[in-house]
Amino acid sequence: MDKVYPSLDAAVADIPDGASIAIAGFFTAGTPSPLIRALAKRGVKDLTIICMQMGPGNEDINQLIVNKQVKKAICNYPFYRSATRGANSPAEQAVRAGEIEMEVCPMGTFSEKLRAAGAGIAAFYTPTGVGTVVEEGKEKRKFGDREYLLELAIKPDYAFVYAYKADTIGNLSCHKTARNYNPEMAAAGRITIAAVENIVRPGEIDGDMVHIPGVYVQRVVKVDRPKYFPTID
Amino acid sequence: MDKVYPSLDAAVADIPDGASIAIAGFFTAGTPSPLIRALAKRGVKDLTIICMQMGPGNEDINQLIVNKQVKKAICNYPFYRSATRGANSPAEQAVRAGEIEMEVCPMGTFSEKLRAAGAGIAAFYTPTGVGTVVEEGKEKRKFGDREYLLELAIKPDYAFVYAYKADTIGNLSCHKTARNYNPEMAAAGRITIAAVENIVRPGEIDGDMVHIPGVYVQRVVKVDRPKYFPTID
Amino acid sequence: MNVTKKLRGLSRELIALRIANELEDGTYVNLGIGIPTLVSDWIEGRDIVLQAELGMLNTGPLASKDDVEQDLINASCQPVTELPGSCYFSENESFSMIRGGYMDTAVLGALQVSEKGDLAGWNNPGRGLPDNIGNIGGSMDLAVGAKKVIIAMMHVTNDGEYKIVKKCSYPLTAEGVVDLIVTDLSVIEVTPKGLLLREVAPGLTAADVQSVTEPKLIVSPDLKEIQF
Amino acid sequence: MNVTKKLRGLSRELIALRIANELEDGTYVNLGIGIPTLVSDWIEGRDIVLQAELGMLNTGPLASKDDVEQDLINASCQPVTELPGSCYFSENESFSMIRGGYMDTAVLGALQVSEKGDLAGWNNPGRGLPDNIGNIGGSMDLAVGAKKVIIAMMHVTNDGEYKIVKKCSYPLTAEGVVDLIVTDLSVIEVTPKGLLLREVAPGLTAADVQSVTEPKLIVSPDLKEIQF
Repeated sequence: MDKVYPSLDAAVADIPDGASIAIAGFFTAGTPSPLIRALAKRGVKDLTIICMQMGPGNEDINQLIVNKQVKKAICNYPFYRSATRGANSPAEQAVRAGEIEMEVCPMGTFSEKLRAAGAGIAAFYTPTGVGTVVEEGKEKRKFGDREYLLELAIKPDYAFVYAYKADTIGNLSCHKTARNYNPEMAAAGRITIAAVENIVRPGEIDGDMVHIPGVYVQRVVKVDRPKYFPTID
Repeated sequence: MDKVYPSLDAAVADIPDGASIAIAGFFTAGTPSPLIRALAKRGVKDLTIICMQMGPGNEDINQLIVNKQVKKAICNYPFYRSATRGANSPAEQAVRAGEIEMEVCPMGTFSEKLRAAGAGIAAFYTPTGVGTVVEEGKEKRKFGDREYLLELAIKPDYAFVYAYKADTIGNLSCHKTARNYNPEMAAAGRITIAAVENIVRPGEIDGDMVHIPGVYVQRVVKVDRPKYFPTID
Repeated sequence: MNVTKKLRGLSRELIALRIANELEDGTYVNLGIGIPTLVSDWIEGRDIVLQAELGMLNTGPLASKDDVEQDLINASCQPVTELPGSCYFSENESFSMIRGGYMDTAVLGALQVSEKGDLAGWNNPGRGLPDNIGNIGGSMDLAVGAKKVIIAMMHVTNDGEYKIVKKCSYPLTAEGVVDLIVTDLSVIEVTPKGLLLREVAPGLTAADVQSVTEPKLIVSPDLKEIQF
Repeated sequence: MNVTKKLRGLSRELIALRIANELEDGTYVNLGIGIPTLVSDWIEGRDIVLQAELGMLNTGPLASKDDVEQDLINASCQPVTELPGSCYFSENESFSMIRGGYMDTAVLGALQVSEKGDLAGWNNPGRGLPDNIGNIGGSMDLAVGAKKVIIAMMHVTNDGEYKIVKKCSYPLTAEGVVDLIVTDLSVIEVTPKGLLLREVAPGLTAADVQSVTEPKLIVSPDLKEIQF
């Protein structure tokens, strides 16, 4: 069950036009940028991308936007915090121009929708968003004395994840805050592709240190991780 | 934020009559038996216990049953597999005699109901149990072309968990299959009490090896772990 | 509906072997309690990953007495060993995997299987527990979650009653989930048109198997003896 | 509703200090972006655990340039340090904690707060994005999940408009969630009867604060100057 792919290009070679792709990473932490670049190089179109944001540490997303590869984005904190920086970003410009459809979720709801898909849960009731624009078009229901919204699972065709270390059968171990969206997106993707800094043999990661069990990961590719200097967005 | 309690008795001293208590452990793995014994010693009554089973590795539960401390049990695999051993167990006898109320959930639904409570999710739709006795009295709903049941969160007053190692601020690290129900039950309990084999200072557990973040754990107590020899139930 | 005829078929071990041969390399498999557990004896060294419900992937062979660790068991409470690449997670994560469709195959025992692939396995009314009470365990989640469900069981009960039935009389585990039934007497595939008899135990005929099976079997044009 | 009067009040740093004094030892706290982040400068050495939304507890002080790790940041994308007892988990687990009620206090910024404790903070229509589009981030989950919500903000906008209003005109983050508002000019508690003015910045009167606050304030009989 060797899941190692020889190159980034090979790892993304079958992604078709119209695919939905969850992309992990929280600003500079745990972002599988090399996979995004490989996707930009392939030039497939009409993509739906599901990612936290399209700003700091995730600037590679903008190449997809500039290439007009993206039809829709589902995010929770899509833009730069700074209105000025945002106004200069291709992603925000494309949304303003109506060139890409944008859906925004609360941050907790966003990952819970992905977690639900990976866990075979069709939908769940969360208190987040009641009384806000988030509730538009959604069922609202009382449990006990509190109101909740019904939120549906999101099942992406692919997930791009990042890990500090992988073994050849896809077990992944993450480093500090780079874990973030990676475990739940790995479980959600029908095909999950992991960009990793180190590949070791099975048995070389302590079984209690595996943050993403190999069953969720279909492809592993070694990358030289791009270095970011984190700075407030 | 020192959460270490000096004794098992002190750790369970405030549990009142009528409390609901989630008890982790999967057969011999990761069962907080010493806390169950302390509870039996206290003699509080009308308890609702939420645990996988009342058989191998969890025989201490039977002391609660014999003491008539249990009003209700919520389990997923309550009895010995062997009908003969079951017929001799106080738990099964009490259920047969109608002395304790018993609710049985599918194993995945069971922990998902606890996970939901800890995660602030009121309810969720699972495909498990459709077309079986489990669906009785529950909402059934179609998402896509598949039917799902609405299952509600279970929020216990207390959770008893077990860990191989704890630091004094409640971060817990588990060992192999002893993790099982511990993380989700720790999050679900209003008050979570951890019986642990080793207590170390903060910083002495690698932050990537913490399986149960300290925020979920209110009390930590060191125990000499009872030894079990696992054997098919 | 007591079935009078007694037929000689495969041992439990050979049922397990036939199922092992059905499993594909490169797949993830969960083995239930009973005959299914025996499948693990036949796949050592193959590229098949076993999952244990309590939270382990790459579950290894049973531990010998010296290696027993109480924190390293399978879902049947048997001490097991690690393999290279074994990893651990919570029971909740384990069932996320199961419901989420990550088990290629679940091998389960059964009390009854219907011609529509309904499975009844968790509750034997003969045990005399109160209604709706019994050991559901992971069976319902596995039955609905696994991509393929293979049933491992004896063809009839100890009392000679049908286990492959028109309609299950015992409480269901799940509706319409069974793909393949492997018994001591036969290999039967559940198809939209009904039960397809594909293989019979050495020395038996289709008529023999039909005689201990309540619903009408479709006999495969390629009917053959079970081979290993 | 342009508010003409300009009042001199606390700096952003002193707003943060006043909030730090409000936090109790032995509690878990999440600090939002903006003024709330500054609270961390005032609690070093205290028994308060900070949570970072991306998946960290016991978040330490900001890292100096030499210590920067791109995999060790806070939810504002600032490099941070570890403390003894720091631990990591997924973003999903982080929000399980938040929605599950494990944050004793969330300190958040705001664009508007209503007299009923409604909070509007995620979407400034002035930015000119399409309707319902903006950076929700973790604000909605924190607002409904935290046991106590403290707002840290300037009392009026840069243009001198009310931020404490009868009814929010900006898109809501959550309804009726705010417990305490700390501004450059005042400390105001949201009570079932309305907004209770508890403290005023040095040199100001209750009337001064009322003049820049749209809803009618209830003046505490114990009204005092903000103290540190």
